[in-house]
Formats: sequence, C-alpha cells, structure tokens
Amino acid sequence: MIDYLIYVILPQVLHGLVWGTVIAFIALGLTIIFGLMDIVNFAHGEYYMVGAFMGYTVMSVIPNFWIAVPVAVACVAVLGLFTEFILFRRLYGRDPIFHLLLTFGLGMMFREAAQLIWGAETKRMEVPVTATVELLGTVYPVYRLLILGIGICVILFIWYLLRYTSAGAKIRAVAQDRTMAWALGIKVPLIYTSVFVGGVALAGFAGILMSPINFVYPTMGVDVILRAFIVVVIGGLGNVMGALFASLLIGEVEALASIWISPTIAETLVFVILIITMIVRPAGLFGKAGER
Amino acid sequence: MAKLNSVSNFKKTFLVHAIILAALAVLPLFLNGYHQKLAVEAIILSVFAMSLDLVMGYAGIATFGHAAFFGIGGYAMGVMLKFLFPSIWLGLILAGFCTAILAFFIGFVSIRAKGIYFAILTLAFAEVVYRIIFHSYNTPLGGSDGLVGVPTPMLHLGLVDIDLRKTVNFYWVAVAFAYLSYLTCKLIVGSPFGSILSGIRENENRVPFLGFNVKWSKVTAFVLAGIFAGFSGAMFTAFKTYADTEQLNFLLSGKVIVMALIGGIGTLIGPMVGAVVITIFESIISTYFRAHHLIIGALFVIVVIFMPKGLFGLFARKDRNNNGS
Amino acid sequence: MFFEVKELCRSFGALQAVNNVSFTLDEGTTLSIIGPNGAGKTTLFNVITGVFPPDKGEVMFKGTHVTGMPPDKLCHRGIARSFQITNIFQGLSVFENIRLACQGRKATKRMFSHVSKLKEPMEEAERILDLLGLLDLRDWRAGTLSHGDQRYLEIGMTLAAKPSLVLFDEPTAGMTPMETKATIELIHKLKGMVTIIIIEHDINMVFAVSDRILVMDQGNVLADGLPEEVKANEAVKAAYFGEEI
Amino acid sequence: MKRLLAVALIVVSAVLFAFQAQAANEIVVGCISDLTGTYAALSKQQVDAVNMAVDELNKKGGVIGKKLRVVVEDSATSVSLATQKLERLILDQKVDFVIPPTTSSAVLAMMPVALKYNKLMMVTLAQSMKITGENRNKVTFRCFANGEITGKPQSKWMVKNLGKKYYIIGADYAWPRSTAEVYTKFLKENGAEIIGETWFPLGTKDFASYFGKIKAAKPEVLLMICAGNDAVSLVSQVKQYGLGKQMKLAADGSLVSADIIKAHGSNADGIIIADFYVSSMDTPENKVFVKNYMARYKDAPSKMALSSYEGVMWVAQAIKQAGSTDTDKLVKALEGSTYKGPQGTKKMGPDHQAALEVYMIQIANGGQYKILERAN
Repeated sequence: MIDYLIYVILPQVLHGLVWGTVIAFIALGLTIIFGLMDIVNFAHGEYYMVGAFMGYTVMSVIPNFWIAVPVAVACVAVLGLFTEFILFRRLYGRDPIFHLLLTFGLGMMFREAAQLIWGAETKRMEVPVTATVELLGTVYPVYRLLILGIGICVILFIWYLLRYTSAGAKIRAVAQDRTMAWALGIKVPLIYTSVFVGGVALAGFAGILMSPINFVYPTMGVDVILRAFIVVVIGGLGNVMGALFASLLIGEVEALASIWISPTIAETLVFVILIITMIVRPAGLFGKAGER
Repeated sequence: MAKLNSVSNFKKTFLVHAIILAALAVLPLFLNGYHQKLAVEAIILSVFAMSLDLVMGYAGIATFGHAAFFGIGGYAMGVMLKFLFPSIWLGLILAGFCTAILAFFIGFVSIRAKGIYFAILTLAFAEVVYRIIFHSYNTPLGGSDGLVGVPTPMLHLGLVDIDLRKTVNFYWVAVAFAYLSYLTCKLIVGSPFGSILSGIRENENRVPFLGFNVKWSKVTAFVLAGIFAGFSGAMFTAFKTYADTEQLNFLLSGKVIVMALIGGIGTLIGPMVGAVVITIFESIISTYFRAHHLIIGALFVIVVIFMPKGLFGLFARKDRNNNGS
Repeated sequence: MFFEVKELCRSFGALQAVNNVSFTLDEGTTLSIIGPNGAGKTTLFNVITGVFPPDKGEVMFKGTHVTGMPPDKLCHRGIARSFQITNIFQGLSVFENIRLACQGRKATKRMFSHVSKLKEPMEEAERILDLLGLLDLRDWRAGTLSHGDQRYLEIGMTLAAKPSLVLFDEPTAGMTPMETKATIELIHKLKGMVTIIIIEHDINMVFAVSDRILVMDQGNVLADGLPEEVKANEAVKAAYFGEEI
Repeated sequence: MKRLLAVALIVVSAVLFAFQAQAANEIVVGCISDLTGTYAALSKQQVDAVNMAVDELNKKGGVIGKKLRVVVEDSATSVSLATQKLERLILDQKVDFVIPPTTSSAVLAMMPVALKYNKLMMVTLAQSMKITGENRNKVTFRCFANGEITGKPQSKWMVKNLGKKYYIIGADYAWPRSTAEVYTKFLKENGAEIIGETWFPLGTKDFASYFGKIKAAKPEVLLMICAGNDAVSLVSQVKQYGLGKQMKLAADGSLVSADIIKAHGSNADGIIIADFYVSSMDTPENKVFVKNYMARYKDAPSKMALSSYEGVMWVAQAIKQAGSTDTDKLVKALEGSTYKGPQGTKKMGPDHQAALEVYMIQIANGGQYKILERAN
C-alpha cells in the first residue's frame, strides 16, 4: 500500500499542484481584470500562447532560457498595452456579452496570425533544467518543482502587492467603486492599463514556463482558456483568493481523478464541479451573493 | 410592441412578405448547383440565429451554449432517419422533444445565475454535451467520426410527396420552414408572453410585482429557443446527410451570436439576415484567402465595436430601439 | 378582518429593522405610515410584499396567511405596491408599461394570440392613462418622461392590476407642489374603491388623505390612531421635533 | 459612417459571390485539405505533393492529351466546410476527381456526397477503418495505409521480437480507438496479452500523471497511438520519466510522422513502428522522387507526401488506361490495378484499399528512420 501511495498518489498530487499553479497564473490575471474592469477576456489564453512563441523566437537568437523568459514576458506586456489601448478601452461599461464576442474574435485573429508567422508545426523547447530528484523513492523532474516554486513566489508577490502596497489599495478602490475612486484623484485609466498589462504578462509568463513541457503550437491557448474560466467562475468573478483556491482544486481533481476513472471523464468532471458550484452558490464559492 | 395593427398596416406587411417570398422562390433559378446548396444552408442557419434572438433579443438572456440544441436536434434527426423511421416529420418531432427536455433541464438548473454567470454556465453544459457525444465512440452516434450516411427520405405532404434529394426542392422546403418559424416566433414575440419577456429584458426586478413568475417565463423562453434551434439543427442534418460533433462545438455558439448581432438583435428578421451574410461571407473568404479565420475574427471585432445593434439595428426606427448597452 | 400584521420582526445582522410591528386594517381605509429616515418603513413594505421573509410574525389578508408569499402570487390575491425609487420599464412605451401591468392581473401568459387582442387589459390601460392624465404621452418611451410623469406612471402600474390593497412607497417623492396636489386628488378618487397604505414624508399630504396614521421609529410602532390623536401624542412630537423645546 | 460600412460589407460579399471561374477543356484535380487547424503541417505536404505530381504529368504532355490543373480548397479540419467545398468543386469547378483531407470524419461525411454526384475520390491521408470498411462505396479508393495494413504484420513481428505483455496508451477519439482494436485483435491472435489501457483527452498536456499506473502494471511493451501535438508531448514526457528503460516502446506510425519528427528530436529514439514508407528507402524510383521533392520543397518527403503524390499518379495511370475521365470507367480501371512507385509495387484490393509493402522501422540517432526489416 505504501509504495502505491508514493509511486502513484504522490506524483499525481505534485502534477496537480504544478498544473494548478499554471492555471492559477492565468486565472489570476483573468479574475483581476474582470474584478477591476468588468472585462471578460476570452482571448486571455492567446497571450499564454504568444508568451511561449516569443520565448521560442528569443531562444533561437539567444539560446539562454533564463534571458528568454523576461524578454518574452516584456513582449507580451507590450502586446497587452497595445490591445488594451486600441480595443479593450472601447469595451468598458458595455454588456459582458460584447466582451465575450470581441475577445472571441480577437482570439481567432491571434491564433491565425501565430500560424502565419511561426507556422503550424509544434516547436520544441529544450527543458532548461534536466535534473531529476529523489522524492521518497519516486523520480520527479526538478524543472517542474521550479515552476511550482516560481508560482508560489509570484502568487505571494501579487498577494502582498494587493494587500499592503499603495498601488494595491488603489487597485482595490477602483474595483470597489470606479467613479468614486476617480473622483478621489486616482488615475483610473492608468490603473486599468497597468492591471491589464500585468494580468496579460502573467499569462505570457505561464506560457513560456510551460513551453518546455507542453511545447509551442498556435492552438495551445484554447486548451487552457476554458479551464481558466471555470476556475475563475467557481472562485467567484473578481475574487483573487477564490481563483487561487479553485485553480488548485481543479488541478488536483483532474490529476487524482485520472488515476481511477478515464481521463476524458476526469476532464468532464471539471465542468460538473462548475455546474454544482453555480447551483449552490450562483456568485461562485467566494463571490458575494447577488454580486454582478 | 407595435401600435394597434390597423387594417392598412396589416395589408402593408402582407405585401412586403409576399414580395420577399416571391423573390426567394425565384432566386434558385439564377443560381448554379453549389450556390443553391449554400443558399439552403444559409436559410436553415437563419432559423438557428432567429431562435437565439428569442432569448437574447427579447428576454435579454445571454446564452453561450446555444449550439448544444442545434447539435442535439441534428443528432435526433440523424438517428430517426438512419435507424428508426425515414420521415422528416418524425425526425423534427424527436428533435423538438429532445431539445425541449435538454433546454428545460439546463434552463431550470441555471436560471438562478444571472448575466455572465448564466452565459458561462450554459457554455459549461454545452461543453459537457459536446464531450459526451464526442466520446460516444462505439455507440451508433459514431463519436468523433460523426453520424454519417443519413438517408434523405421523401417529404410527405398529405397528397403530394417531395423528393428532397433534388436541391431545388429542399430549397423551397427550407424557405417554407424558415418562413413558418419566423411567423410562429413573430406571434410568440407579439403575444402577452412576448411582452412579459420584454418586461424582463427592460427591468427584471419589477416584473414579479406585476404578477408574473420571472423564473417560469425565462425557462419557457429558453425552451422555446432551444426547440427552434433543434428544428434548425434537424433540417441541417437532413440536408447535409450527416450529424457531426462540430455542430455542438462552442465555436458555433459564438458564431451564432455574431450572426444575431450583425443582423441586429430584438428584430427576429435581423439575425436571419445576419446568418445568411455570415454563411456566404465565410464560404467566399475561405476559398479566396488562406488565413480566413483571421478575417472572420476581425469581423467579430468590427461588429462589436462599430455595429453593436447590427445591420437592422442601424436601420430600425430610432425611438423604437431598446436600451442598447 | 381585511388586513392584519401580527408581531412582524425582521433584522439585518445586528440592526433590528422591523421590531414587533402589529396593526389591523379595515377595508376601504387609508393608512399613512410616517417616521424619520431609517425607521424601517420600507423594510416593513418589503417584508409584507414578499421581497424577503420576516424573521418572526405573520401577515393575514382577507383571513388567509400571506406571510412571505412571493410578489407575483400576492399580486394575484390583490395586493400591489409601488417603489420609492422609480422602477418602471424605461425602454418600453408608456402604454406598454401600463398594459403589461394590466395583463398581470390574470397573469395572461397566452403565447399565440397578439397582445392587442386582449380586450380587457387594453381598455383598462386606456382608462388608467386617462385617470393619470398621461394619455397624450401614450407612445413615448417611458425613459424620456419627466420625473414627475414617471412617478405617475409608477402609480399607474400599481393600480393597473386592479388591486384591493395598494401600498404606495413615497408616491410624491421628487414631485412639484402642483403635481403633489394632483396626486392628493387622485388618492381621494381612489379612497372609496381600494384600501391604501402610504409611506409619506410630506406632512400636509398625510393629514390631507389619511383616515389613520401609524408612526414608526427605529423599527417600533410609536403611535397608531386617528390623525388628531397622533398630532397630540407626546412621544411622536419628541421623536419628530427632538426634545421638547 | 456605420451605414456605409454595413452596405459595403453586403456589396463585397455579393460581388465575390458572383465571380466564379469556369473550367476549360482540361483535367481538373480537386484537392481539399485541412490547411488551417491542428493538421496544417501535414496537409501542406499533401498539397505540395499533389502540385508536384500534376507538374510532372504536365511536363510529360499531360494525360490523354489534356493538361491537368489543381484546385485547392481549405476544409480547416471542419466537416461542414469539407462537404461544402466538395460540392463547390464538383458542381462549380467541375473537377474530374478529388483528393480529400486528413480528418476521417470529414472523409466519411464526403463519401455519400461523392457517390451521389458519381465523382471519384482517392483517399491519401485519412486512416479510419470505416472508409474502406463498413462505409466503403463505389467511388472511394485509398492508397494510404489503414490500421490493419500496418497493424497486422507489426503485431506479429512485435510478439516475436519484443514481448507478450502490452500496455496501450492513446488519444480518446475514433481513429486511435479503431487502430487500438486492430492491434488488440492481432496481438491476441499471436498469443500476446493487453494488461492495461489509458485513453487521454485530445490536447492533454500532462501525461506524467498516467505513468504511475503504467509503471505499476510493469508491461514489456508500451504501445502509443496518437498524433500531432499530443504525440510530441507524450514522447517527450516518456523520455523525461525514463519509461524506455523499464519497457520497450512501440507505436503507430503517426506518433513519429515526418511533420513532427523534428519536434521529437532525440526523444523518440528507440521507438519501433511499422510503416509503408520512409524517405530513406533505397529503391531507384524513390531516389528520384526524394531528389525532386527536396529540390522543390527543401524538405524530405513524409509518407503523407508520398501517398498524395502516388494517389494522383495512380489515378492518372487509370485515366490513361481507361482513355477518359468518366468515373465509372476510372473505377473499373482502378479496381485490381497495380501501381509501381517510389514505395514499390501496390495492388488495389477488392475493398478499394491498396495493399502496401510494410517495413519495421526504429527511430535512431536523433530522429532518423532506420529500416530493420520487411514485415509482410
């Protein structure tokens, strides 16, 4: 029994954590952007994809992964700045169904453009850290633990930023009541842009971090966006803690469920969890009832 | 909605309808084989877009899983024609029945959620339906291979039998189907029930105080829209001789909303025209441009930014337009 | 007994919004509920009309229990209410607003006949529009009306369901003195036909229309009686005008 | 401004709608391919190969005195677009025969339409057994392998050389499922045993979570059945977790097909497959074919390219034999015919499925195909 625990359960739990962290990266950006700007961004997964492709391009020029990461994230941030300024600024205050539609179209444009620029074949990224480590007898790649570590640091940083810094206070103020915040002199458009760029850069960061594991191809964003949305909705739109908890929950459920039941049903399980949550608490686990 | 229908007003609309129907009836004679096929497909999809308008345009409910009903209607017709009994009528009845049950289940369960939560909940339900059918590998539904080889039977209309294998016949049947669906929806929208829906769209909180059960009205609207989407899906499968999981995909749910929006929601006829324009546009673009998804994506963006009330929204009378966003 | 409220309580966390309120009402009388802001008047209305259930207590209407009954069922039994903040269908025409309300009486849900075929609600709507003097604004979009006219429309929609008990929540809020005078005349016209409960701040209006006055303060009933008795009541003066000068 | 935009949109679609080219007196080859979507890479090779074949035929003066012309349509991995484009090619472009795309469900949906219009279809990529199995019809032929052609000899060879206990891992949709059924049937026939199966959803990223179960089952051979991005992720994680050390690795040819072999790099080394073609075959015709292909496209041809090239050539041979492009004559000419091409001689079976020579191949030294021996 013990070695079943170590050989089967332990790696699963770790996979769940790693995958949960990646989804958390994307879900955090999604939920903060929604919480703050009421924008439902269906193209959020494409920034994840662009981050991976940018990393691939930079690697072909400077073959050092740890230089490629910041450069790729910067490129995604610039793209985010550009799209926020041109498109998203026109979406504020409009019915969410228009957000879904615009970002739906934007996602198609990004995917097609990526295919034109980089071609449709899957690009391979070298795993920067190939070492594996002995964990209670089972072999586990260090790179994934690294992602876990980076993930936890980033999440703590965001939590700290929101909770204790003045910028965080401004962001939360604008989220509560944007007109009042504006009246108090907070430059709301600046906060909007910086939060959008931050959220999108986070997704790009997750993209390049995962590229050595999942490799890089134009439709990688689509595989991720549905799960990220479910996580955000379960956690309660706009609720950071909710999104974090839900990401780990979904990551673990999928990883552990796929031991006993067939993985495809495990994947559908995620949707069932969403449906049950919505029935029990229509505003999400942590969302305030009747909110939005 | 309209002012009291005085007699002259009735004659005017009757004339307009007669002209449009005559033009549609004559159209296929000018089209070659392929364009006739495309026209039939466009007309069938126009009913699908109109069914969405029932919930989105009139009851103000945003649903992001409408393709589930279109797909289930298609599979129901496919199963009826291929395995049970080759009759279009029975196929439509089975399609209507299955989509009504599915729509009632999804509507009843999700109605507690509002706005964007409801939209994402319907998306989740549609995704579950998609995956179940996609993985129904060794069942007659054929899983990801799709339900193929659906026969095209004769359409029995009492004394006369129509051979649907000839495209022109199917075209006229499709026009009749679309026109009848339009009239029924026009009746529903203009009925007392229809005015309750517009009340819900305008100000949902006040409606219960006037004596209406909002939850029941919304679920009914959702079921009606589901049934018409199911009929449209059933005709699509009968015409294309196959039912595929692609008709259940969330990409189609997105596309149908664009069709409705580009035509102008809240007008019934708008989404129908939107469906025809998008079907033609997509078929042309995909022939002449390699990156046609890029252009269709751009069309989504342009519609949302420049034409939120769509083609018909633009031409609709100013004072009549609803609150818009 | 036509309408009775027994020991109604409702609290929001620590705040005891409605505390042990009881009163009875005969058919045809007009009761005004007055009291400073935050006295729990609107909460009392919300509990009676089923917006949220009471913590304790009962509401009886024509001898049957209606405690916590949802608004749509209450409307069928003949209880209708208006709102402090105008709550009409901005996008629909004035006529459509009223007709939808008239239709609610029998909750006509028929799907396949044109709404203009409903003889009875159409006539009823015309009658109410005439009563409110809004006939000439018949096809305007409700959102484009002046504030006062929108308040009239609010009153009209409450009357449209032909209720036997009407609850008006500050009907004259934001109206000009001339419009308030017209509303007083309107209420006088209604006095015989229907039982009315009004929440009101305008003291002249209260004394002009009320058969009986109920004074609330911090969720409790301070006084309940004829207008003259209430005017003379010491506790009411203290609550209203602060300590005796 | 908005109204102008709306009116412009309608006018543009109307104009484009009317403008349709009409075919002159020539042989028109219709090629419907999934040029956008997950199979874009191998579809591009399909179109390249078809164009190359047509150019070579035209250099030799065309067929029965007529020049050939290719009309390419993008079906974008969509079934409804594939059937729509097939109707356009037949009714509008008046094509003489059609090369369908790689998505099996699209081909299955196109077959009844092709039958209705009596138009020949030569399947060069789709692998579903149903195409030449339950759903086969008069006008559909296939010069590409189906699961059985490679599965039968490969199973026999593997049981003899690799072992008796097999664990199957594959993508959960129709093609891998039907291929697994073929492997299971022939492996059991040869006395092997399937000790476990795992079916992962399309687009799975984290296969590591299934390795615990696989390791616990301790199979002698791990049989992998999936393609495209899934295959790349699976192979890299199998290498990362060192599964190859505890068990032998075998797969269906698509796992290491030419469009993703570069993405595998050295991860795929050691995997054993059976396939009917690799560019390193040393028959004289293949040397010429590979040279021409490399000259045109600067890339070694995959079995998809070879099959699409041979598909066009085989139909051209039938047109020459039948002396016309009439479908019924072509069907008679193709049935039972043999074709000698870069991959050797092939005979068209009664079920319209070409019988192909199959070779056991191992991936070695950084993603090269090493031919071990002939399998059937």
